[in-house]
Amino acid sequence: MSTGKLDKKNGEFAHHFNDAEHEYVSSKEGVWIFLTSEILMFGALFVGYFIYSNLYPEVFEVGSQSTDWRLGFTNTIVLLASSLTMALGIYYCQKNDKKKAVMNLAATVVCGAIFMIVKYFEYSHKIHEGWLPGQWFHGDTQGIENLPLYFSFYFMMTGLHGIHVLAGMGLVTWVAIRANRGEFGPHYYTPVEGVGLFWHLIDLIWIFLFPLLYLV
Amino acid sequence: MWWIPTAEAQSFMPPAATQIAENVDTLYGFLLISSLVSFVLLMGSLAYFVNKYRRKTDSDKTAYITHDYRLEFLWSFIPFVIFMICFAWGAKIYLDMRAVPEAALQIHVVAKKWDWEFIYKNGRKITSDVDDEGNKVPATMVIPVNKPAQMIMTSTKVNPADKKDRAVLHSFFVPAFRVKQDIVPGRYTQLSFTPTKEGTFWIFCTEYCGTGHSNMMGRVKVVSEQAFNDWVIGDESGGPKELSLADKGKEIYKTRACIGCHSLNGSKMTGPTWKGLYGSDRVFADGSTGKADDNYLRESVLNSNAKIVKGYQPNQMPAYQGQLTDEDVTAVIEFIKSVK
Amino acid sequence: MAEHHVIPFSTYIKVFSALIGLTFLTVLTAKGMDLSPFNGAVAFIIAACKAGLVMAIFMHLKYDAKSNSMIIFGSFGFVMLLFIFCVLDIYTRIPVESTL
Amino acid sequence: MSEGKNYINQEAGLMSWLTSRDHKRIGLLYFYSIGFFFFIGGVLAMLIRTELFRSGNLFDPALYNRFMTYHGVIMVFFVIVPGIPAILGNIIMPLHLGARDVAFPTVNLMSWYCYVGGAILAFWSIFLGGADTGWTFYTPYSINFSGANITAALAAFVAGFSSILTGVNFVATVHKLRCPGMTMKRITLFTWSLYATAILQVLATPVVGITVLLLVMENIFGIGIFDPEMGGDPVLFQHFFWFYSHPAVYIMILPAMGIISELITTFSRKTIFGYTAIAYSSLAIAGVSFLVWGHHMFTSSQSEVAAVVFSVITMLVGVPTAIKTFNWVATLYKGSIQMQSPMLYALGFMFIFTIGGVTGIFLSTIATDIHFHDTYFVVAHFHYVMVGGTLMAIMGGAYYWFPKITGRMFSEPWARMSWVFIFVGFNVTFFPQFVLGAMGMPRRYADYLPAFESLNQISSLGSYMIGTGFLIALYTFVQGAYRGEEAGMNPWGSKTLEWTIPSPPPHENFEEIPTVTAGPYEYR
Repeated sequence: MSTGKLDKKNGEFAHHFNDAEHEYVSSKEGVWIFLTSEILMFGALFVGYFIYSNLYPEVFEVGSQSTDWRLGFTNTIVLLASSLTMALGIYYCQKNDKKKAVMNLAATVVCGAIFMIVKYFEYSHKIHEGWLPGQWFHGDTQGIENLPLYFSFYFMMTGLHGIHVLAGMGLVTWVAIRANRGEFGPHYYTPVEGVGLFWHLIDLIWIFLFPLLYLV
Repeated sequence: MWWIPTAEAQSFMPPAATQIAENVDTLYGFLLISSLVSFVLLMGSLAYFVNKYRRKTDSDKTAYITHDYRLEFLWSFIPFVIFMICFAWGAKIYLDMRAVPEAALQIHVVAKKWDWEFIYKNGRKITSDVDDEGNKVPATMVIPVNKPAQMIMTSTKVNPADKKDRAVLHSFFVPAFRVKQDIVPGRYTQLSFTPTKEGTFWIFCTEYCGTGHSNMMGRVKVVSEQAFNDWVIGDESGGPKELSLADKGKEIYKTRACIGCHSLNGSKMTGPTWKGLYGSDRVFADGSTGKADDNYLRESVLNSNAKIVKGYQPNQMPAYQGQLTDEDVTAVIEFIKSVK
Repeated sequence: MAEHHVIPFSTYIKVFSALIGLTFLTVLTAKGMDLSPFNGAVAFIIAACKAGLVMAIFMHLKYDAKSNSMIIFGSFGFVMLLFIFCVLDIYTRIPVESTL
Repeated sequence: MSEGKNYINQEAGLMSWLTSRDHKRIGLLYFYSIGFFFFIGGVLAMLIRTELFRSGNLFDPALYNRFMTYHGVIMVFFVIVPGIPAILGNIIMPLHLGARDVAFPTVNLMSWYCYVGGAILAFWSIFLGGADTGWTFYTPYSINFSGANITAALAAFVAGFSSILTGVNFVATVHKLRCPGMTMKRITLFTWSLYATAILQVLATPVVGITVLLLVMENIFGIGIFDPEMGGDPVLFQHFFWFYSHPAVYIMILPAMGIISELITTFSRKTIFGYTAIAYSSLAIAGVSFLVWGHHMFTSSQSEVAAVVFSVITMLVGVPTAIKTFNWVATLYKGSIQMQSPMLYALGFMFIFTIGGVTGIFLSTIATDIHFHDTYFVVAHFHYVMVGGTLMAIMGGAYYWFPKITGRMFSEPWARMSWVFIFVGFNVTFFPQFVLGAMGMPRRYADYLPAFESLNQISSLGSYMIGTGFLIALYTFVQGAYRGEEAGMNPWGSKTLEWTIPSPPPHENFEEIPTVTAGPYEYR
């Protein structure tokens, strides 16, 4: 068993691959396959959302009025921007521009943080109003039966998404640190690419969550 | 053993007591024979090959046969056709089974942890009963023979105000009728059948519903139309009676689901038996002891989790706080006193 | 490692602008116009367009091995299956009412 | 690579095992942990049968329900689902592909730690009083705000991650790590079946993940998505649950079918009949299995239309399954059959699985299923498929690859004895349950009518027989691993790649990556 770290930047690769390109392609495919299971996990929640919003249209209509679309809109822009910086982070790795790559990755983390801060204000407002999921709901039901269901979905979907954002921030920080150490270059940026895919998926999910929870 | 007199489920398939059940049995017979034939064919050829082509020397050469598309097509296509026949046949019977007959006798089935309750349109309510020895007699629904009956079923919990308790899934299963339907809290499901034989048949709960699941049995008594009419009239002529306090307690025992968990004959169920309970010494789960006096019984009825008898699970019994009036509780305690 | 296709900087910026534009569009259609009963559908289609852009460019699917596109679209297919069969049940149920 | 070094003695010390990224070592780690759980699940099974020996209650029904629940949870989530892929798949599949390891060795190790994490949660839930929901966690019964339900559901969630990670790993490995010349038409049928399984694991497991997560939230916050009191639909829970749990049945049985293909060819020394058909039928089963989950819900109050649709699609799954069985039998034709113990297991599998398969048709035909649903008929059916099928295959595979994994040979007479006990015991245990089910005895009953007693007693006796059989098998393994004769490179005369390297294999598997020029079963 080989001890010591492989110098992957200069073309070394793990013993069970044929060459570095082989490792890159395989790793990327692995990430994609993992993303499919993420999609199915969120997919089930979306399916639940669609079914219940059809069963109880007024619940979701009144419920979505509790969200402030301007905050959601801000967050959408922030996440889109973070996706851009993430993509640029990879771009600068490919261009072997360490400084700009690190800067872009750091910007991604900052955008993630802004997203979470906005989320924090949204959550605290809802908690303050008593708009909590299910049994904990103690706000005004406005005479609508099962109104808490909307908030169950709201908190489950944004909560799970938020956890992914936090995890993504951690991962991006990790690759940013590694990038700062100069571990990546045009010939080796697999972790940045993989983390990037994960981050874009988070963006992707938000793209669907935004209209569903804030606009419809 | 309270069930022996009516243990109907003795043969390989229970007696078929509806036309649908007979149709199901015909299909079942077809499936049984065709699967037996294919099983014997397959295992027969397997045994034959294993026996005939046993390795003789260590350098045996074998035939190099990679595939035969005609053969493979055949043994994909023939099962496919058989499966489709099974499907169509089964679906046909199923749709007949689910069709609601005209002018069916509607009976409301209320399932709760862990007992059945049958309510007729005239308001007559049937619950479990106890016989003279204190043994439980399962709730017995009476229906006329050769007349369609429709069950309209739902599940409830004893105390709607109890936030922790839930009305759960149950399933209404009469083996003799070959019908089964889950009972879902929060809505109604339906099931219908037209019995063609008189007799008493078991109702089982077949959706797992907790500790008392296996005790949740009921019965269907199919009687002649004349007998059914007499039974209905017999009830209506009875009129309201003035009940003693202990008798009122017994009514509560039967109708408020106490009977699902507390026996009167000393046998252990989900909850402790009521036989000889009053005045007995109790040992609780936390090791403390006490006497089963009026105050203890009152507390246990209203808030069962306050003191759990050793050997029993907490959180099994709904709190009857707000469910029973003070007089009701007194009646229950009087009834417990009477069970010696 | 062999050189990979590097998507030019300008493309990233163009795609980003398009995404922002579509975000404005979705807010505009939902809040500014009354398209009901198509509100949901319009919002969903716009979201799908945005998702397509992100996947094709930001996630490099356009220039990547076809197998990766298949993997990801396959997963959408399976979400659809879950949806279709659940809906098949829920919208063909015949409600039963109490007659007491 | 120095002489005499293999993956077992490459490095010493507990830490070298716990941090190993060698697929063979991880496979063994899984073997020990899954074996441990299998023991617990088996003891629970015998406790269940002991309770059911007599009509009346030996154990408290509340305790019985916990036995029943943990038997299900442990056997499904911690034994049979990970069983073949994580033990034999891990050890053998890279060898079959001519690879040095799986695609992501670190992820592989992570998946084992996820498994251990799930296992710890499962134990923790026992100490919190134990869940009594049944392994299906049906709402609303499972909503009672107890810590045991929360941890038991979380255990399934975490173990699910282990399954997903294994799946991701295997799909990527099959796609990317085939040795030169190893086209998709030349990989072994075991690998094909693992590939189909891995796809199922990746696509189905996340749905049950989110479902049990919602259940956890239901128990903590009462979010009401599956709670009728808050407007939720408990039947939707069943849809979500079975969207995973039906494919999960194929996660259990597909790799077993793969093992059987290997055993049949090796021990009849003959090329497989209909390689393409068997390989594609694995994929067909995997695909169709996503469309049939509603047959678990024929009586659940789902609509009649849905029931009919699910029934017809269920029938379609029968076809590829039948194809496989016929092809195996056809492979025996004009072979040179050697009745070694792995082959006995393979033939036992065919016997039991065929019974399991044909009774499956009884259950996919709606009218008869209405009667059999949730009775012992169903219990017997899925034990015939999952235990008789998967466990027989695991045992057959374990004996078959035992010399490769340990480098030593087990004792054949003892192995045969274990087969007799397991095979006979199995049929004695579960065949009477078909009759019980037809008579109408519902499942998950702690107590039953006296009319059912005699058959239940036969069944209980059989379960002790199975237990004895597994103890004998355990003895055979231990005895073989320490005292067995040196097995040599290829004791069975098999043609697949793992038999071209020393036993036990070296850490790197292949001195030099092989180049393949023909299919895996070239017995000419």
